[in-house]
Amino acid sequence: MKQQFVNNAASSVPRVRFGSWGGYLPWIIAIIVVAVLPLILKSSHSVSMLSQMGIAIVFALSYNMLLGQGGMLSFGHAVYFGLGGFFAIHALNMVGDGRLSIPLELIPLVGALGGLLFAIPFGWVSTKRSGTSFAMISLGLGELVAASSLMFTGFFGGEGGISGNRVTDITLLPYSYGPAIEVYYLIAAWAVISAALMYLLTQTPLGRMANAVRDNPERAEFVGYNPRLVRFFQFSLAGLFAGVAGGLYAISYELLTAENLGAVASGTVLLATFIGGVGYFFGPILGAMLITYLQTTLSTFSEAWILYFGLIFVFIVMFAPQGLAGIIMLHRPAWKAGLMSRLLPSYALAVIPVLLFLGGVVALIEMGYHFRTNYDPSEPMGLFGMKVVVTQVMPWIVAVAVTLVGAVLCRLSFRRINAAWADVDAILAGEKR
Amino acid sequence: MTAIALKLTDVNKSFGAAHIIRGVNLEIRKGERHAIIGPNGAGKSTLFNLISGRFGLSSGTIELHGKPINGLPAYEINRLGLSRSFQVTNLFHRMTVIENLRCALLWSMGYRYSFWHLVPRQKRLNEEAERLLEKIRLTARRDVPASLLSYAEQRALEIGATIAGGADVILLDEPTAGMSATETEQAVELIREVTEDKTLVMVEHDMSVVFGLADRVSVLVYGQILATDTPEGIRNNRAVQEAYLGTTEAA
Amino acid sequence: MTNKPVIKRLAVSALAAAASLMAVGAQAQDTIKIAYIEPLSGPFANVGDAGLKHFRYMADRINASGGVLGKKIEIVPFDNKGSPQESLVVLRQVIDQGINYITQGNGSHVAHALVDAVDKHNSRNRDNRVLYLNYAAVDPELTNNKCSFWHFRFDANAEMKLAAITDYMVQQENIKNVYLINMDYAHGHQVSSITKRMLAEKKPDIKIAGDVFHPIGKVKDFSPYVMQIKASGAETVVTGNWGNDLSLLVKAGSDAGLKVAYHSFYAGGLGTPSAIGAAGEGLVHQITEWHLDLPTEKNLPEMEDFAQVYAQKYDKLGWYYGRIKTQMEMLVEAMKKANSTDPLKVALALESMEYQTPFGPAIMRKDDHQLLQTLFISKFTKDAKHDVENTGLGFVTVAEIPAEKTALPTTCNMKRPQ
Amino acid sequence: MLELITFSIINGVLYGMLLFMLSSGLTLIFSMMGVLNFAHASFYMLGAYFAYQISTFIGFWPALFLAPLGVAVLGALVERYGLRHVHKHGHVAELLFTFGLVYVIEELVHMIWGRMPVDYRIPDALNFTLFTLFNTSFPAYRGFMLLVALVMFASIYLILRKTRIGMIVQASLSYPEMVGALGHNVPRVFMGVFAFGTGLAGLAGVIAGNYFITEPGMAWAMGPIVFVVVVFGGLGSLPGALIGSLIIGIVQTVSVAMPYSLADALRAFGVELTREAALADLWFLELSRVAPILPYLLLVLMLIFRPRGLMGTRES
Repeated sequence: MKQQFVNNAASSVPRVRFGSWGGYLPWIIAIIVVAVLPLILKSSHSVSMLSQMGIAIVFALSYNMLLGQGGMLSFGHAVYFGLGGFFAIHALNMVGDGRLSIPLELIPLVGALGGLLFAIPFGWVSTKRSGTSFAMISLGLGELVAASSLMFTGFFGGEGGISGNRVTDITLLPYSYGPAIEVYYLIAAWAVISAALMYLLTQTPLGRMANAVRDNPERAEFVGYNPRLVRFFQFSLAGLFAGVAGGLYAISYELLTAENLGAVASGTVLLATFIGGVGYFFGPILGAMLITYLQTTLSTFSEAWILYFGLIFVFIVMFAPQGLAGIIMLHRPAWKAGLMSRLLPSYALAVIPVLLFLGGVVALIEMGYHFRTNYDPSEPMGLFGMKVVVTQVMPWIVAVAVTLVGAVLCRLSFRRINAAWADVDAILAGEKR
Repeated sequence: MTAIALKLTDVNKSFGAAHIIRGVNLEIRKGERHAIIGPNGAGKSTLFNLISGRFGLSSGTIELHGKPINGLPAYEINRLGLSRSFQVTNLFHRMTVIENLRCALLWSMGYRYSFWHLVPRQKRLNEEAERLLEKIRLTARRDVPASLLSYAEQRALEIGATIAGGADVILLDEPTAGMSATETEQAVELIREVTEDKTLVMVEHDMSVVFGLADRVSVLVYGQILATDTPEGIRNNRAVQEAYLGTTEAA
Repeated sequence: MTNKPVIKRLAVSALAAAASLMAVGAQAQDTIKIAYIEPLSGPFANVGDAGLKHFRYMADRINASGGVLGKKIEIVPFDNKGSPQESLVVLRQVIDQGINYITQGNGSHVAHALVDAVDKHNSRNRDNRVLYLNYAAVDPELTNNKCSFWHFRFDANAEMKLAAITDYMVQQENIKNVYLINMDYAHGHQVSSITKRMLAEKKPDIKIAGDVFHPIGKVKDFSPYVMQIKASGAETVVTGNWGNDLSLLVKAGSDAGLKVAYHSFYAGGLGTPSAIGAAGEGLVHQITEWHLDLPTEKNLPEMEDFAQVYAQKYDKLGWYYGRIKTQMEMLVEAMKKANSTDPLKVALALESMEYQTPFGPAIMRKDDHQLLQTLFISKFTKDAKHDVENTGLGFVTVAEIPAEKTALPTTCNMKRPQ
Repeated sequence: MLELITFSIINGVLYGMLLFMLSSGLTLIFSMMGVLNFAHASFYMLGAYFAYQISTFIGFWPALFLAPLGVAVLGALVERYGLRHVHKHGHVAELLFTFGLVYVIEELVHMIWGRMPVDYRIPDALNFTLFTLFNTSFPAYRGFMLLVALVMFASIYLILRKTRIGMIVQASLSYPEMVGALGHNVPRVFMGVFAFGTGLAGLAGVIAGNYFITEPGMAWAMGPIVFVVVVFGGLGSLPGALIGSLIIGIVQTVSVAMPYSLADALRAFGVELTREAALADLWFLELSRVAPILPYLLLVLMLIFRPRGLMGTRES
């Protein structure tokens, strides 16, 4: 293990773009989109999904401050999310019975304080090491806090957790924050503010040195910086923003339990951030939106949503370690040079084979689940609008055939895509007109 | 007697059984350009690593401007005004050239661990970085990631990062290794220009560079200083010739 | 850069993957949906699965006899993995799908989360309210200072059950020192504190030989706890454990040759009898409103057939939750009386309803929505008529407590909707 | 009281040996390929399910050999078509690959065997009382588990120390490039070691599956504790894994049997604390309730003060 183990992550994670998205355009667009979305997606399901996306985005961005920006692979980041949430919900209860008077809009700040308060001691201990040791300490601390939360029932409320009521009569704006739409706008506002602050942090000396320490901790020492302190400050700030996300969770769900600190929550945010793309600031935003969509919407229609989530993750790790953001940014040079027109025909050609292949795989998985977990497998099940009886052999043969045909067609069409990309690269490199 | 910038008193270093540095005593005068030469494996790089705090000493003391620095971590030594470059390019390989230079400037310009200043808005910092970029002639490669630079460009950036912090004692570890004649020419001019009022300690194999730049030269063989003299003195020193060529050359 | 062609070739499929996963719409029918929120995965999946089969059997029977108000009843299962957090996520999905009735029972910690969430939801959205029918969460708080107009409990709470158990224990001469072992959450702590209080009141010379808690659903090997029970010299164990936490405890006890009398709430079903096996002869007691020998003891042939049909067609573990039958039949009654499926009207019709069950009257108390029904303490013995989980043993009633005698005072003053 | 202690120790040793069976494969894989196989507990689960499936057809004893073999073959395929492909993206990508594998394997088990626990029972041949001490009976199956664990430790130790393959594995341990230069097909050695490591986890699954409950959640239950053992014992050291497993096994089992709290200890010194005292939660916290966090406490302390672990050869 000649080099720090996480540093190898750096080789698989492309560099972070600064300023290339310069100007305020992206932020203005974000604010407009966030304001308009609930007017388009009106149903209460969509509003609650969007609120969850807001929380997931803040949490994933705070996680990327560790992995993407600072090169620190943590398996216990949910600790600061959960603790921030517990501080917020206790504050809510104190506001409820008059011992405290904080307007609801500022409760996430209490969450931030909670996250920071624990990120400092735990950060000081874990940033003493880097690479695998750091990852293992973070795993150990995560499990330690999750397990001990069942013992200190005063603060954590044991298995039942702590519940609160967000409808307090102390608010800055004239809203009760009872109905879901008002909560959505509060979360959206905090999400935009936190994302902007986290983006600005990447432009500060600490942010830059966090990247420097990620790339080469030794050289950072020779330009006067103590790598451990850089990691420690970055870790503490990441804990602060995780606490904000926890505070928003407390407002949205009004219940915090030991689960919010546990390994599953830490694992999910890691997967979401990596799928999104750790190398780009907006990567975790994509990852958070995808995971929330899978968790809230797809899970109502398919029991196999976690399998899809796992498969997508393994697929991304194997073929596109830069994540979704990486795939998008891959097209940027071609886009800039107006060469997309060369790529689109080959992409269009590939869409049908890919849909066939994925359709076959999804059918096999859904039928497998229906057969195993449904109480009466012979009951026909809805699949792509058709009625299918899984206890017969025919649907299985069709599904396997579709998958195989799809795979073969994919292989053919991908050759076309590679050829198209070969031209584009050649042109970009100036060899060919 | 001119002030002593760097003083090594019987410095020893061994890795397990291998005794690499065997009692080195060396004094580098303030403002002097001092070259250290010697056959491969003599311990030159190890000596640099000991001075810059990358390795701990087995015994002996190192003083910078009279203040003992052995045992201090590298970043504290750097803050006291000693900056070094690396024989094997050791940069922030995934950050652009300008960002490498800016990171090298941050501490010396007092930003420390600030998360409230916006780097793009710091006028003085950016001007200084652009000036440095000019000096090392990498303006054309400003926004290219360090890993994509050519070998010579990386060596130039290595020098740029070393001098960026405004340290008064500069350690350069084979700055012109692997460079073509013209590139070496430019590098020597750059080194001369930037170390004008500074103390320079350089490890170098290219004798033309050594004799062109150095005020004094020390010869390190098997972890010991064989001789320290002016370039002329070293050229005619019998013991040095023996160590280098193995036989007494017919003068 | 890694080899470019591979990345580009698959770039498209990653984007297409997201597109093709767009969901297929679910079809809506004109049925009365009841959301069944229980663990269908994780350590308590078997308990959740058994309960689901009970509700499906009742729904099929009701629909076979014409449904209610011309509509069919549909049980919609949701997996909450036994967690309060997941239950809130599930509750959102339930509300979004326009379902107005939810039922749950495994885990008072989940029950508290649901009651709290249902209360808040109903106060904030007058148009689609939700009614929560609790068939097994026995934390007394739910019908005392944490009671709610929108929560009805069809199972005797822990205090009522323990009052009956301690009355019975006090009459047994051989009970000298009692060992308490419970799951480490609200329910477990209540069983422990109430039992200690009641035994101290009713028979102070009974000694408490131990009072231990263990994490929920995590302990796979109970032998360390069995060792403690042996070391304490207790001859009786009182436990509120359920599901695997009860089966594994009793299994570890019989493995280590532990000879103690178990007084429990739930030893009679869902795999625990087969875990006990022959070693439990004459030692294991439970308190329930139903057990397989009851129809024969009260000679009610139609209830024999009822249980027979269930065991053959739905779940060979056998009919266990007698109160689910009462709950579903009272709900249908209330809907007919209110002639509507609107939760408010049905709730008003349900409270203070007196319903005749085959084993005596069941009264839904108006001031705390707690159902009073006849309770039976039964013993695991060879001379039972019906074999339970082909262990060669069954349950025989040793004590019967009529409905009104199970009543205890309540501190509930619920906020009633205008 | 003596009886309580002796049996707690015996159970502790048993649980420790089980942890060892699980962690030995992980230590081998880590020291060999520098990969922390997060999916190791999932292969343990697959071992239990394979054994259940095989034993329903041809009985427990053939399953004892076929199930681990099946898991090993699966491990080889995973390494060949998955890990090897990801290797060039660096160690984090490999670790994340195995992390994603945990989700995929758990869901596939849901799909094939369902969410409910499966009825994988102890074979009747072993379902009797081996001996009775202080009128507590010790089931024979636990003796069998102890035996299998010891045989496993001995065989791994011998293979590594005495045989030629062991030598190649040892060599590839520190200098894979050199071993490659000497003409050994290092990728195949890697695949072999990964298969062998996952096979060991499979064997642990076969043994523990019927002792505990075989259900899809068993991977998550054992996952973190295995990492504690491996890191605590020292990354890359087999004896370290053995000692680490025994320490953690005994500490956890004994502490579960000790329902005493700090308040009890103080009472021994005549200091009486009431429930209302400050930090009541802390004083009245029984050791048995603290048991679940002890392994992680040990892990964090070890990582801070001695990152190499008990007998680790090098910092990870």
